[in-house]
Amino acid sequence: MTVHEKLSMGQALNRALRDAMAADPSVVVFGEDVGPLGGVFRITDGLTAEFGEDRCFDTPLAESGIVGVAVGMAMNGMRPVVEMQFDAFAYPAFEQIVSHVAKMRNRTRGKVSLPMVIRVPYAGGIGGVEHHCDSSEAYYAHTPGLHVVAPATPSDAYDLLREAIASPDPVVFLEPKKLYWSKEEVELSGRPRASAIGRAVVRREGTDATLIAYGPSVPVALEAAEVADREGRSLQVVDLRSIVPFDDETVCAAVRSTGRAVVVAEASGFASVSSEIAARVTERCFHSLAAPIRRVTGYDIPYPPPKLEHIHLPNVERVLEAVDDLQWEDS
Amino acid sequence: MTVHEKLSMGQALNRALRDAMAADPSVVVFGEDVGPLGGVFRITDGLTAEFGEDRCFDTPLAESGIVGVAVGMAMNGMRPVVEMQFDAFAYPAFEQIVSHVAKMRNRTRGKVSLPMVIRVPYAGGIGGVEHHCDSSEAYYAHTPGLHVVAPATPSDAYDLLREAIASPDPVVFLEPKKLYWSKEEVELSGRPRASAIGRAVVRREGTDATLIAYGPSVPVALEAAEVADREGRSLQVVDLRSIVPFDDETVCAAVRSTGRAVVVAEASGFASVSSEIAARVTERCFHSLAAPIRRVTGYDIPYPPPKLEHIHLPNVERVLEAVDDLQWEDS
Amino acid sequence: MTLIGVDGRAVRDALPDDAALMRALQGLITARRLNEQAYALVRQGRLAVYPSSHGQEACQVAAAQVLDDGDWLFPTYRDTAAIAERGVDPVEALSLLKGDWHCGYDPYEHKVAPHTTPLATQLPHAVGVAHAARLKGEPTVVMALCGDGGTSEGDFHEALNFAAVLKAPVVFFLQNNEYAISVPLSRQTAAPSLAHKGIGYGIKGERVDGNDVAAVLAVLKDAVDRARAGEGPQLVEAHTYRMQAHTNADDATRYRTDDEVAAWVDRDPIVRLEKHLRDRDLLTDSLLSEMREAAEKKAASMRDGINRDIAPNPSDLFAYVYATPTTQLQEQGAQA
Amino acid sequence: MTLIGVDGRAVRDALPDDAALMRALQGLITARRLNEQAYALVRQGRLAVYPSSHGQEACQVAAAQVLDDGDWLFPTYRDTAAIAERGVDPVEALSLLKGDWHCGYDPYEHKVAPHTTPLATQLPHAVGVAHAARLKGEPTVVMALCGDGGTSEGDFHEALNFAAVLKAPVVFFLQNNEYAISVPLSRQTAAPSLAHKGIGYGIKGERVDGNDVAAVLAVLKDAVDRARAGEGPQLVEAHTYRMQAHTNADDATRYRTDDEVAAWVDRDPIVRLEKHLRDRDLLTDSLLSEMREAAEKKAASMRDGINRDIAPNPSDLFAYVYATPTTQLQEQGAQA
Ligand SMILES: Cc1ncc(C[n+]2csc(CCOP(=O)(O)OP(=O)(O)O)c2C)c(N)n1
Ligand SMILES: Cc1ncc(C[n+]2csc(CCOP(=O)(O)OP(=O)(O)O)c2C)c(N)n1
Ligand SMILES: [Mg+2]
Ligand SMILES: [Mg+2]
Repeated sequence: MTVHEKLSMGQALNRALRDAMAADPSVVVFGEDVGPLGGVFRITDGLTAEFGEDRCFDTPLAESGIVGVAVGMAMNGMRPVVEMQFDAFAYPAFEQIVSHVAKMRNRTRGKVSLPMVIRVPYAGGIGGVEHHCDSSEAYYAHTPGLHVVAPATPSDAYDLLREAIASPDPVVFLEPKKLYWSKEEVELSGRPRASAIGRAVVRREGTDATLIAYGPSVPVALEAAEVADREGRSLQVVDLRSIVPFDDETVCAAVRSTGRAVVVAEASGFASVSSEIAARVTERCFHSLAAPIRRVTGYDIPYPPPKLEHIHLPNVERVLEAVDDLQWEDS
Repeated sequence: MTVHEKLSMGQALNRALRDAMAADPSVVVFGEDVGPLGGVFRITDGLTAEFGEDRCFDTPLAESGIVGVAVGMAMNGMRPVVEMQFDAFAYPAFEQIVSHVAKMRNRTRGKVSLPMVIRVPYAGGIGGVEHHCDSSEAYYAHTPGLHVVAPATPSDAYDLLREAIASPDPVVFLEPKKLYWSKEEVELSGRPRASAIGRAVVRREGTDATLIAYGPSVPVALEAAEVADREGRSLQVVDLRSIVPFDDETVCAAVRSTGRAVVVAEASGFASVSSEIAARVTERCFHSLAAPIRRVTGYDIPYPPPKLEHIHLPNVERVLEAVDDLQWEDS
Repeated sequence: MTLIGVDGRAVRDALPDDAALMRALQGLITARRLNEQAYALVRQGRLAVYPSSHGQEACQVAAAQVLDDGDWLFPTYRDTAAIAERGVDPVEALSLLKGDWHCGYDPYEHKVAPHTTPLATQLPHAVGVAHAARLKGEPTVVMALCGDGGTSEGDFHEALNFAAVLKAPVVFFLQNNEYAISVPLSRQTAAPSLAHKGIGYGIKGERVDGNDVAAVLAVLKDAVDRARAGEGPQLVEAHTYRMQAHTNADDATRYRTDDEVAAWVDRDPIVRLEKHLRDRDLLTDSLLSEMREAAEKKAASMRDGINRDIAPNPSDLFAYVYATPTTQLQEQGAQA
Repeated sequence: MTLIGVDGRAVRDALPDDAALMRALQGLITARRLNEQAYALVRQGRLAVYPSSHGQEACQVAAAQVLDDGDWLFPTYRDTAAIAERGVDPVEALSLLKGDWHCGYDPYEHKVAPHTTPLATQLPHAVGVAHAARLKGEPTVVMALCGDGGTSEGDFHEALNFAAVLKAPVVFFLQNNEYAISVPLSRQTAAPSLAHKGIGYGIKGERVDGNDVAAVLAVLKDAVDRARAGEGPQLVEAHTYRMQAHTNADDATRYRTDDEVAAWVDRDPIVRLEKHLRDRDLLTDSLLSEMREAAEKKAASMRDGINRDIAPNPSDLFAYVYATPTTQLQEQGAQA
């Protein structure tokens, strides 16, 4: 039975975990403070009460251990969903993620698969202190063997998380912290829906230029398009949703339709996912491009302290400036 | 007194360490097996004997500890040069590198600087088993606050390492394993020479297209240029030497001079340094480009087992195919 | 170990001398006042967040007071009171939590490392500072703070092991306040105590009543002395309790009862020491109000400093990433 | 603990039964033969590298023989002999070291995890497998192997702590062979023994003579039984010695003397057990040659298998990165 409910992204994620746990007894949730507390962002709220301590439990404070134990549990028939409390606190687990989570299937020629999800509350915009606002997607996206996704809406959060949990591949699930409280009407069928992993979506049609964004930058891109519209410029917005696998088809079709593109992402630009988008779209669409693809990203600096984060984060103004820069006179 | 000596890259690195230790008593070398054994690649050969156990010592087997202790020693007046035994074995130190090594200066507004070098024997082509051949430069290059360099010749190895040790900033020093045994006449003045960090160099002049490479891919690019030359095509080769800081000036001037470019790098291509090069050069040189910048990189797969690595690694054939692809008919 | 019981009576000899106890009381009163002031500033929206050491002041004060000038302190996010006791201006110490800059003080001025947030990562740094000092022949001891939760991290293990092998003069001081956010110690470890964690490294471990400042001072002093004498690293576990929520953003009622918290009110470190000093006629009403005034003055200056609210300089974002900004950062800074 | 001395005499009661000892001898002889054969294959250029367990065969054999079919073994790069003793075809087990593929066997077939190279990283996996089994109500015990050097890694710490808190049925079996490549144990830890490392987690630690297969069998069997009975994780340190260089690529003369190595020849695990069984008239020349023949047959089959040298399939590189290759990988695979 399908119901519609107005949910925040955080609530949608919580609902996805509950529905997945109810549907499949092999789904287990663990990490730091995910039990009685329900996680510092309450994404796991109520799960221990509903499913018991064996299904949702607090662990010792050690991220490499959390991910490593999840690897073992996945090897032995479980579907672990683990939480890293904040982006930068996943770094202690980096070796486990890169050397094992990403490689186990390949290492064993498919004999051992690791159906596990690493949830990472990520990126900035919430006034968090140092180490609480890193955009770490490039580290994961550069590592073959991981799926890397980032929802931008409550509906996608629900669908992507259900799909990630059901996936035979490990998924790094990036939850834009600043969107946890954003609300939307969500359709809940209790079942995983059509695949969103690997599929970008055009969030807004437009003809003059294409904005390519994901996760926390999607609302920024949409707002920029809104403002541009008022100024008489029609911007298309593509939401990647899935960084790996990357949806070349949708993205390239969009860019070819406008001939101009700006990538918007919070992470520092150097050697990043936004570099990749610019490079691969240019490779594929060079002769359709009237101008080079511009990137509006975080600067190549450590994430700023709360009082200065607004300077670092892509905003409407910077996006529109980049759009202006797309050498209109050339076309 | 300046002398010239024919040295392998490994010997040049060893010489750089010795000269730096002799010149500055605050330089200390430590890591796994760097003492009496001289390191598994013998880069630290003889240092304990020459400078004593306080200056070059073996540590417990723990990379996060090694880097973390180096941070503390650098805070307290030393210039630590630590060795990670192989690329993938630096991952346990990832949190220390990203959250501290890269951020300490910024965190303290310049009060605390970390003059330290993290040496990483890196990349493939030596028939190493799993975890011994990772090209991990993207992880470091994406992290603001680190300098990331990779020599391609014994002379550069000597100069870059001397400069890295003398630098007030932390340097991730990537040593292409397969070039350890490559030899060259090296000029040894005993003093650090003119700056190579931040400066790319044109290794070969050419007019038809520019190959951009660094570290282990430089010889591949040079060989490709040699072969192309015989086939009547003139290829220019740029050796970055320094990934961060990036030398936009030299690279862009080179690409503008030919109007075509291919980036060659061993690392998997997705969200990599090669993505960055393609993206940033396109942004800066779009109207000088006759074709999109092509990338010849490792595939988006875990590093292959020894018997299959030749398939993964960029080679002359793949480079020349990419050059052929640069749509000559369009120009 | 306990030296002064909850009733204020000395349970053993070998108390720190009277001056040390009076100094400790001043420290406790100031630390408590700073904790309260910081909490108030959070409520007023002047600080983004504050992890309070309310209840743990005996540990905070003792950790700072046992050190010589040449020693180093390595604090966590919860140890602002210890940082202040060491001499750092509280306004500078609160920069991180106010959101102005990551570290607001010069770590070299008072030999206090930046507040560290990624758990246990400061411990190898502490070992490095200590080892460098030893190589240079300096008599430095490093006091490295860590919580009960932090002991589970790999860096805790690596740091203790390095320290033991290098015989580095570090005192690892664990404030076991029974919780890591919501996770109780029983889910953190199955060890008989955190002090037992030294054994696997060949490090001597001690337990101490963390709400008895006399005992904490004595045990830490002894540990510092031994480290300085070349006996290698020391491990001290203080059993204490976090009286407030993890931070203002936390809801402690989700994982502990009011009764549990109430039981610790009786063990308050300040009440205990006050009683003791009054019983021994060392503390008078007028001395106490002098102490409170001194604390009040510090709190007021902190409040004023925080309220002054000078906007941080955006160009700082680009100035300190490297010793010399790259051309790229110069461009980006100009654009921002 | 030692059960059979270097002279072959039983120093205590409670030996494993005769059949177990005979089975162990067969295991030792086979393991030694495989080690020798692999080394020869390296010299012939048929294997890229081989980290030999020559001298450590008692540990290798016992670790496999104490397990039930439903149990799991988590080996390191040095534990090929244990993997083979568990039933994996040595040719498949050597895939990694030959360079054909990372893991050449199906880990589920004999419940043997892939050889792990990044030190100590297999230990949390072992805990996870054990914990999952416990949740499913299965009586699985996991035998997790680790070297002396590996104990210094953060993952060792995190794994032991998780296991203790979760009461996971894991036996952490440390082969202390005195070196981590060139680094001697004294530079690895200042602990009285590696078995002491259990204390900080609330885990029982045992030491055993690693060249006495009877003792290793007894101690590991006991540990496995206790883990299976719900007593939580166990830690066993076997003191042994790596008779050959770290791998063929290593030059052990740089860090240890011939005399040191020679002293261990007398403690050879095979000689000792042979003596013992002969003294007790359990072993005859003909039984011994049967055993050697069986080992020879295995070695020959391994040699043949390795020499057969079927080229690995390049398309495998793209087929297993994900359950379904991405379109990008399909393109790349087509191009390669
Ligand atoms: C590596 C890392 N993981 C997770 C966190 C998030 N976190 C902040 S404080 C905390 C609990 C720490 O508990 P404890 O060490 O006992 O110190 P306390 O807060 O009680 O002083 C957690 C999980 C972190 N800061 N660093
Ligand atoms: C994380 C990591 N760091 C470094 C290495 C390189 N390395 C391989 S074996 C080895 C020594 C291991 O010693 P030990 O644990 O005692 O095992 P042994 O080789 O003696 O069996 C080292 C340093 C590695 N494999 N993994
Ligand atoms: Mg605590
Ligand atoms: Mg060893």
